[in-house]
Amino acid sequence: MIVEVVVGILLGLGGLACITGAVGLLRFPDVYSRMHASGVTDTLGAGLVVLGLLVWAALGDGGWATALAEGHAEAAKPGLLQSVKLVSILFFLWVSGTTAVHALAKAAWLDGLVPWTRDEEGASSTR
Amino acid sequence: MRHTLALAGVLALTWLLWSGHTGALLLGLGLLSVAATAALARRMGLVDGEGVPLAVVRPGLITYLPWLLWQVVLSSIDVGRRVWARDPGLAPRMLHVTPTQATLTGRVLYANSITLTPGTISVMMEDDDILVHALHAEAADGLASGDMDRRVTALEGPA
Amino acid sequence: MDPGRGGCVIDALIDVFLLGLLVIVAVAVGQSRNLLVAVMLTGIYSLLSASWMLVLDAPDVAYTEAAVGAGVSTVLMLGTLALTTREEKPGPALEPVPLVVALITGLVLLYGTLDMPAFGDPASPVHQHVAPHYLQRSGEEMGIQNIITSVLASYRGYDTLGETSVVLTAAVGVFALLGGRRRRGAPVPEAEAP
Amino acid sequence: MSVFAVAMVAVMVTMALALVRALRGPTIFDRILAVNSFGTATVLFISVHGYLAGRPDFLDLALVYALMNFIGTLAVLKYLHAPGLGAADLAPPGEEGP
Repeated sequence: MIVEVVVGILLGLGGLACITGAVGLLRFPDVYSRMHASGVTDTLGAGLVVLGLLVWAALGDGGWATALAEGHAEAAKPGLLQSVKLVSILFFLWVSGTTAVHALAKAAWLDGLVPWTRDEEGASSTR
Repeated sequence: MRHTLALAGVLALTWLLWSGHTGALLLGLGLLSVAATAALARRMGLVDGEGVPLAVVRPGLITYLPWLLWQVVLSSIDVGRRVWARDPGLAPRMLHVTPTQATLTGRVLYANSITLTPGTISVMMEDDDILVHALHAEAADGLASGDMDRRVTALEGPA
Repeated sequence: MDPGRGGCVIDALIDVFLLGLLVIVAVAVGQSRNLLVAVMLTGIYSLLSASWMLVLDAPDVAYTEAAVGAGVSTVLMLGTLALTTREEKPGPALEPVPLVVALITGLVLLYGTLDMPAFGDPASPVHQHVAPHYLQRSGEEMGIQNIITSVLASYRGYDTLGETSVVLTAAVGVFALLGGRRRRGAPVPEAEAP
Repeated sequence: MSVFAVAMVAVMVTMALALVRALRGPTIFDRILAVNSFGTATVLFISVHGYLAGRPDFLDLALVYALMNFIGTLAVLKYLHAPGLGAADLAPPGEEGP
């Protein structure tokens, strides 16, 4: 029961962070600032959701930690493999997300896209 | 050779952990694919300090990564608050930071850490100059204080 | 055992969501005159259809969609754009005959689905013929744990060999047509902006 | 599992919002960013759906997507800055330098 509450909190907060990033993607004024918003989805959102799933894989119904504590090494294997994959997913999301956003910012900059700044608010056409 | 062996080791570990198979036939096939991949990567000239960044793996990461993670959480919350605020208070600006790391690996680690934390994105990286887009003044000030730079430098410092 | 089945609200929601977004993206791809934008949207389409395949319990198709749709076909379409232009030439606004043909074909296909067995019906003909044999015996006959792999590479080996040679022939043909001309053209640009 | 349903809905909302940005643009970079965000959301969708449906064995698919999404993004960016995508690949090996 307590595991479900913890998983629920982690997944709920992660979902909130994901939506926050997406709302920022819509609200923020130009592509550079939107990258910061999508960073919230990519880092905090993905992190919390995967963390929630990790906790579930370890301690939920038939989780590997539960199985190991009861001495069922074989029953723990699928859960352990899932955990490894979840960690890999998060690792790749973070590493590749960072690199992709940097590549995107660099490409936009080299393309001559001028960042939106506060004083030219009236002149900004990107909205 | 050190890099090839490291690559093969990582590949083998990945194969084993992602498949979970232990039968003799499948293990043999896995070994074959690991060897073929490592050989091909070596032939393509991908196996060097850049393709297999062994230099990143340092004992200092144990303290640096949790700190970085915490910074990511803090700045994510900050950006998230601005997303929902009626007035986001955005004042985007570009600024130059001068990394103090000696090695290229260290500077890349620093630039990637900047990008990973929402609020700052490294846009261009020259030899000793990183162009950063900051979402607002506080993010820019936080970066200009050089805390992260010092930590990455300390990370690469003792060989 | 299988809490994902059985008419839960969330399942219906996922189905409606994925199919609705698929329609929206498909219309947007058709509407877009900028071909680069269309390529970006097909990327989203592929992500959505892979999720949809997964929801339908067809992970093997979803894998293929993930590897081909999101990876290779984006690159292929960009390669095509590199050979042509980014903007589509304006065509006639609305062609009535193709529209009618497409509508009729769609209706006939929809009518055809009425005769199909229900989704996931274990009594449907495909699950009665040779499938049980493969499912039960492929492990000991092949020693490969993935049944789809053993069906493709062994039970249906000649078929797969034929398919592979078709793809190889097509690739060789494309390279013969395009590769030579590219090489003789402008000198290969070095990667300028790193 | 209602716990996973909540995350599922959140991820779907994220996907829908990212799609809106992809449709609205206005610059091509906005669309690329939106597709990248959409991809991240899809990876989470697949991961959470595995647990929601009680079959978490399909995490491999999320793994494949986490990698493919990145390759797709880089391919588009490479095309934008060197529109002869693949020109270097078609060149005979000798011409490329070390």
